Amino acid sequence: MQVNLDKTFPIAAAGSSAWKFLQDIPGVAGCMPGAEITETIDDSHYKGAVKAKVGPATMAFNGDIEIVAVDSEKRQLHLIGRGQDTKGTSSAEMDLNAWVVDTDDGHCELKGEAQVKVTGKAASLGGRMMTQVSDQILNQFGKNFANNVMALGEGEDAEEAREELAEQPKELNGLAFAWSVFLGFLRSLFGGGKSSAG
Amino acid sequence: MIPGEFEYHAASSVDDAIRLLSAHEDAKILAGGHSLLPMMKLRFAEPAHLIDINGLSELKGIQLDGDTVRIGAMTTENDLIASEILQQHCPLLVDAAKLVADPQVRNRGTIGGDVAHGDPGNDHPAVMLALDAEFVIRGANGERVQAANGFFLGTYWNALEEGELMTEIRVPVSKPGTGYGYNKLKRKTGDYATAGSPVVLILDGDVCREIRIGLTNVAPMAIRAEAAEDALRGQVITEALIEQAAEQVMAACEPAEDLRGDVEYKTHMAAEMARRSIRDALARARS
Amino acid sequence: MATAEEEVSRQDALQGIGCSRKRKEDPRFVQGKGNYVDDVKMPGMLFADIVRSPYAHARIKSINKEKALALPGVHAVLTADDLKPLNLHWMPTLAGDVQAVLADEKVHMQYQEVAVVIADDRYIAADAVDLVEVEYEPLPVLVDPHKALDPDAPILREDAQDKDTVGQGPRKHPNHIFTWEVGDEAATDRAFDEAEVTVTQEMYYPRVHPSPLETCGCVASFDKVKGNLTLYITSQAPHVVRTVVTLLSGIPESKVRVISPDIGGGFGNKVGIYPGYVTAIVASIVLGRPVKWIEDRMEHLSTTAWARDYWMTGELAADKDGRIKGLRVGVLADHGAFNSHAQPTKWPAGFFSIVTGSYDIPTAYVKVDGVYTNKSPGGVAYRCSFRVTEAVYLIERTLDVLAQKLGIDKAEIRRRNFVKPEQFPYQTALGWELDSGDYHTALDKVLAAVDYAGLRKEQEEKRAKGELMGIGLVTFTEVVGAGPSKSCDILGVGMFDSAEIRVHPTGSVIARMGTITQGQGHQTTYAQIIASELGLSSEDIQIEEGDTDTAPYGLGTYGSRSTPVGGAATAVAARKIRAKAQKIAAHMMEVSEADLEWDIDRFKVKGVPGQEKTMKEVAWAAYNNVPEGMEMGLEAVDYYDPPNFTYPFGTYLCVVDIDKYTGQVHVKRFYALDDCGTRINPMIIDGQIHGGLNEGFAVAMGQEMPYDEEGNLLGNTLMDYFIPTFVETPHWETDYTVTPSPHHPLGAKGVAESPHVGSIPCFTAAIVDAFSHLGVTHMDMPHSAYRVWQQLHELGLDKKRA
Amino acid sequence: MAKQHISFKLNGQQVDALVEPRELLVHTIREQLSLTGTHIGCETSHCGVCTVDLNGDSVKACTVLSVQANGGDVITVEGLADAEGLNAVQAAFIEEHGLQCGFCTPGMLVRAHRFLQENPDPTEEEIRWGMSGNLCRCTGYQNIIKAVKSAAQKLQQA
Repeated sequence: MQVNLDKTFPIAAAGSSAWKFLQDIPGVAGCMPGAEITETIDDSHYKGAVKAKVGPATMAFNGDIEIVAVDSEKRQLHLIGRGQDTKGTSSAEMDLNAWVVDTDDGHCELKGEAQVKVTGKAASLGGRMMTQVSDQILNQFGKNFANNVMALGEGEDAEEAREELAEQPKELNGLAFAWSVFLGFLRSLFGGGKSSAG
Repeated sequence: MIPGEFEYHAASSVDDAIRLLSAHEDAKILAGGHSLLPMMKLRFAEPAHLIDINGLSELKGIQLDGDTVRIGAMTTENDLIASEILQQHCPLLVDAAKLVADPQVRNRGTIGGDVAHGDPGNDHPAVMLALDAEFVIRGANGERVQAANGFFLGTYWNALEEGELMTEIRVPVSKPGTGYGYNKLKRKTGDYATAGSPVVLILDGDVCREIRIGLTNVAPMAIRAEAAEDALRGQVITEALIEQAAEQVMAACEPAEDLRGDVEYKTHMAAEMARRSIRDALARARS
Repeated sequence: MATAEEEVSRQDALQGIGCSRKRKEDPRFVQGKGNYVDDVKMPGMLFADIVRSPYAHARIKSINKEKALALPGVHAVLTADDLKPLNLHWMPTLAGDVQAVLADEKVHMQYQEVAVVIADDRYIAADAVDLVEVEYEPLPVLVDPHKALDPDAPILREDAQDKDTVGQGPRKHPNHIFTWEVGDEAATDRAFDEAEVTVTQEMYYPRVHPSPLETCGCVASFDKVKGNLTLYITSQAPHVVRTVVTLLSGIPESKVRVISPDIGGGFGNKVGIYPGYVTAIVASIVLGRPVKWIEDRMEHLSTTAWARDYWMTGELAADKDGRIKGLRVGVLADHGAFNSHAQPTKWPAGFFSIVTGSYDIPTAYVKVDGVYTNKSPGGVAYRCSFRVTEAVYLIERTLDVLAQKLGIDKAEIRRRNFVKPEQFPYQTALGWELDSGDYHTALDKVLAAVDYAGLRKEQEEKRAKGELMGIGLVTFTEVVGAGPSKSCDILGVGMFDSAEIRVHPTGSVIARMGTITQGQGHQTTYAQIIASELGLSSEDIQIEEGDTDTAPYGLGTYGSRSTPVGGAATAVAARKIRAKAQKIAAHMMEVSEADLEWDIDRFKVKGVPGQEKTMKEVAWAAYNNVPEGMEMGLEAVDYYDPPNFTYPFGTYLCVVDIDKYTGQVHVKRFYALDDCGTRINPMIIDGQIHGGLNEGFAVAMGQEMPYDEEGNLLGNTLMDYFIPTFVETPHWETDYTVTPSPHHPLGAKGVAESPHVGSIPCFTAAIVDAFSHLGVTHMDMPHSAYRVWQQLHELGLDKKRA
Repeated sequence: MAKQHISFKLNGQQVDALVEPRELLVHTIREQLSLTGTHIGCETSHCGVCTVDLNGDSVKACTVLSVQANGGDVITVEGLADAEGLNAVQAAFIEEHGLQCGFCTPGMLVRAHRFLQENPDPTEEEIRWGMSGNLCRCTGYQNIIKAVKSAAQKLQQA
C-alpha cells in the first residue's frame, strides 16, 4: 500500500545551515530515532537500519539508501530508502524529496514530500495504522532535523535543541512521538507508548 | 502462526506484577491475551517476558461502593454482562460488553486489558469516556487515580507510565434522570467497530443538564465529541439539535481508511451511531 | 399375498432411496474421532514450514540458509536450486501451464513459496523461517488485468515469454493465457442489429476464496527401502493426485498410495496440487522421514485456489415483449500468476457457456480472455460446477436489466423466455443438451408460496414511505456431473467415476468408490442406493473412499459429480449384481429367470405366492450353489461414463430491507426451491442446500480478496475475510419439485451446488431491486454495508428528513 | 527456552506435560496428549474450531498458553460422552443433521454443551448470539440451531 505525505517544518535557523545539514546523510538519517547508517558504500549509497515500535508491535528494517539527486540550486535532496524487515515478511520503501525554503523572518522551513510504500504482512495486517505511523515518523524526523540544525547555532534555542536531541529515545516510537509533536509536550513522550495490558 | 520465544512469569500479586514489570526489559502484561497473543503469533509483537496477571483474584470482581461501582481490571466481559450491580447501576457497560467480540473471547477478555491496550478499535475506551470513569493505576511508587478523560493519548498510547498497571475501573452509578445509548456498527460478530458511539445524558425536566458522547474507532484513539455535547447541553433536545450535534461529531472524526470503509463512510457512520445513541438515551431518560 | 403394510415395512427396513436416513459418519465426528490430515502422526515425523515473498513481483538476488540451518532441530532448507536436479522446481498445472514449486529466480505473487524449512516440530520450523535471508530486487507490479495486455505492461512469466501457447490455445501477448470463443458471432451480431431492444450490463464478479475451516496440508512418507510413497492429503481427487505425483516423481503409480482421510470441507479449494504438497514429498524423499506440512489461515487465503475474478459484459437482444433474440458475452478473466485453475483440461472457462440459462435463446456468442497478473493463481469451482456461478450470475442479472428497461415484471419476463417442458431434451445455442426441466411449475410454486403479488404490494407501500425493500428472483439452470469422457478429461484421463461392490455370503456389503466425501455424506447415501437396488439394509452396507490402494480409480468429488457420476456407477454396479443374483435365484428355485420378478428385497416366482428367495438367501447361495458354468461370488465393478451432464434447476426468491443510513442489508426472507430429480436422502439434500445458501450469502454480502497497487493482498485473516456467523446468517426456507433426469440410472441430478449458484445473483437482484425505482440496474458485489451505503449516498437517500 | 512442567485435569483425568512457555493449549492437547478432536482453523480466535472448556468457561485453545491451563480443568469433545453414552448435544447433532464435514463439530459441541448450562432454555436469537464464536461452512447453521434447541428440551425433561 502507498501513503503520500506532504510536510513543512519551521526551523529557527538560517536556510544556509539547514541546507548544510541536509547534505550530511548520516546526520539526516540520525534524525530518525532508531535509524542509523550502518555502512557508507560511496557518497550516494549507504546501508541503514531502522527499528520501529508501535505499541506492542516492533519491526526492524535493514535497507539501502540511495541519494538520487542533490540540487544545490534548489537546495533540494532526493533520496530513496528501501528496506526489508529482518524476518523477510515485510518491506518498506520511501521516496523522499526534501528542500529548504527561506522565510521572511530570516529563518527557514524544511519542506518534504514522501511516498511510502509498504508490502507484505505489514500491509496485509497493519494497513489500519499505516497512514498514522508514516505521518508520525515524518513528524519526528522533521522535529529532530530542526533541532539538529538549530543545535549547530548558538544561544538559548540551540541549547534547548541540544537538550531535546539528547533526550531522544533509542528506538523509533512513531505514534507516541507524533502525538507529542501534535500536543506539543515532548516530555510526556517518555513512558508513553507502552501499554501495560494484553 | 507460532509466537516467538519469551519467558513466562505468573504474577503472585499486583505488587509482584509491578516488580516483574520493572525488573525486566521488554516485558508485557498478559491479561485476556486476545489482542496480544494474536500479534505475537503473527510475530509483530515479540516481548522477551510475559507477566500473566490472570491469577490475581484481587483484580477481579465488581462492588458497589456508595455512588461508585468499582470494577477490578481483570474482570471479564462476561462477568460484566452477568453483573446485577452493573445491570442496575451501569447498564451501558453491560450493553457495550455484549457487543465485544464473541462468547469465548468475552470469557477471557478483560475490561482493563481492553481499556489499556490502546487499540482505537477497542470498545471500552469510548464507553469509559461517556461514563466519566476513573482508573486506579498502581506503580512502583504507589497508587494514583486518573480520569478516563485525558487518559487516551493516541494509538497504543495512553497515560500509563512505564511499569504501571491498571488495577481498577471506577464508574459513577447512574443518577435519576440519566439515560444512555450504545450503538456500534460492525461487519460481523468478532469484528472491530466500523464506528461506535456510547452516549450518557442527564435530563432535568426536559432540559439536558449533562451529556457525554464517546466515539470508537474513528480517530487515533477513543475520543469525546465535545462540540457535539456543547450543542446539546442545556437544551431541550430536538431532532434538529441532534442534527447539529451529528455535524459536530463528523467534524471530530479523523478515521483511518481500511476495509471497513473510507474516511467519508466512517465519519458518517460515527454521526449515525451517535444520533441513534442520543435518541436511545433520551428515550431511556424520559421513561 | 403380501399386504401393503408388510411391503411398506420391508421397504422401510432397507433405509433406501428417499429415506432421510441419519448419517453413518456422525457418531465418529461427534466424539472427536474424525481423522483429518493434521491428526495423522507418524514415527519420526518432521514439520515443513514455508518462506514466502513479501513482494508481488521481484527478482531473487540471493537466499542465505546459514542462520536457519544453524538452528538446533532444523534438518533442511530447500530452495528451487535444490529441486532443479530432480526437475521438481516447476510443476505442471491441470490447465496445461506450469507453476513454480519454489520460486525460480523470481517471485510472481505476494506470499509465493520461496524456500521450505524442515524441522523437528512446527515451533522450530516457524523460528527457522524467520532466519532464512532472502534478498529481492522489486519489479513493476501488474495488478489490474485490464492493463495486462498493454504493450508496455511488465512481462510476468519470463519462463513462458516465448511460448505461443501455455496449454489452452494461441496467445497474443506474453501476459495472455488464452482466448476462448463459443457460439455464432455473426448470427448473434445480426440478432442485435435487428433487435427492437438491446441492453448491456457490465459487472465484476469478485475474487473470492472457498476457505474451508480445515486448511490444506499433507503428510508425505517415503519408504527408502521399499521405494513406496504414502501421502495423506487434503484432496478432493486423490486418484488424480496419485497420477500427478507419478508423472512428477517417476515413482510407479503402484508404489504411490494417496489417502484422503476425513476432509474438513473442500468447496473446490482442495482439487488442485499445491507447492506445499510437493515440497513435503520431496523433503520426505530427501530425508527419508515422514514430513507434515499444514498451512495456516493466512497462507491458505493468500496462496491456495480462489474462485471467480471475472470482468463480464452481458448483452441481450430482444423484442419489445421481452422475448430474447440473442445473447452476447465478453469476459476478461484474471487467472493470477500461473494458470492453475482446476477445470476439465479442454475447458479454459469451464462450463461458462451454460450462460444461456433456463431460457430459449436462439443465438448466442461468448468470448473469454484469460490473463496473468501478480496475484495468487486460481479460478476453481467454489461450491459450483466449473464457472457456472459466473454464467448464472451474468444471465440472471442481464435479464433483470432487460425487464427493467421494458417495464416487465421480473417473474413474467422469465416465464416468457423459459425453455418449455415439451422442448426437452433441449439443445442450447451454445451446445448443451438440457436433459429435463419444468421451469414454469417451479416458478409458479415459489410465487404462490411467498405471495409474490403481496410482496410487490408491500414494496410499493414501503417506497411510498421512503423505505427501501427489494425482491430478488432467480430461475437458474446448472450443469453438473462432469462428465462425458468425449468432452471432459483431466490430464487426458476421462471424467468417468467408479464403484466396486462386494456382497458377502451373509448379505453384508462392502463398496468402494472413486469419489471422496468432504461432508456430503457419501457413506450414508451410496449405501441407500445399493440398499434399494439390492434389497439389503443400508445398515449392512459399508462404504469406503479416498484410499487409492483400495478404491477403484475415480476423478473425485467436485462440481456436484458424485451423485450424477459416482451414484450412477453405484447403481449400475448394483444392477450387475442383481442380474447375477436373479440367475442364482432362478437356479435355486429351479425356474427360468423370466419367471422371476423383483420385489423390494427378493425374487418372486410370478403367480406362485410363497415361492421366493430374498437377496440374503441368494447371497449365501452365491458362495456355494451357483448354476453350472457360473463363477462363484457376488460382486461387480462399474466405471460409469455418463452419456450427458445433469441439469438441476431451481427458483429462488429473496426479500431484503435496507437501512438507508448505514447501508446494512437485512435478509427478511429467502425461499429456495430446488429440483435435483430423484431425491436420495431428503435430510442430506436440505442440509446441503442450507450450506450452499450460506456460502452464497457470504459471497454476495462480504467476501472479497482486495489487492492494492503493490500487489498486497489486504485482509487475509478471518478478521477481515467474511465468513458469516450464526448472527449474520438468515433463516432459510426450502422447497422442491422432482423432474428426474432421463439418462441417469436413478433419475438423480447433483444438488449441493445449486444453492450457491442460484442464491448469489438472487441476493444481488434483491438489493438492486430495492433501488430499481430510482433507475439503478446493477450493483457489484460484495454488498457490504459500506458499498451499499455508497449507492445510498450517491442517490442522496441517506439525507436526514429532519 | 526452558520447558516448564504443567499439570491439569483433562476430561476428568490428571495429565502432565513439559511445555515451552509459548506453547499453545491446542497444540499441547493435540500433539502431546494426542486428543485430536479439538481442531485448528484460523489461529486468530475467530473460527472457534479449537474451542475447549477451561475451568467451566468456553475458550479458544489457539489463544490460550498451555502454562495458563496449569492446575486447571479442561474438557474437550472427547470428554462429552459418558458411560451412559452420548451427551444430549452430541445425540441432537446427529438427530437434526447438525454436522457435515465434521471439522467445526467438536468446538461447536463443546460450546453448545457449555452454552446450555449458561442458558438452559434459549430462544433462537439467544442461540445465535451464544454460539456466534463458532463458524461453520457446511450447514448454514440452521440444523445446528435445531439441534441445540432439541438438546435443550431433552436436558430440561431429564
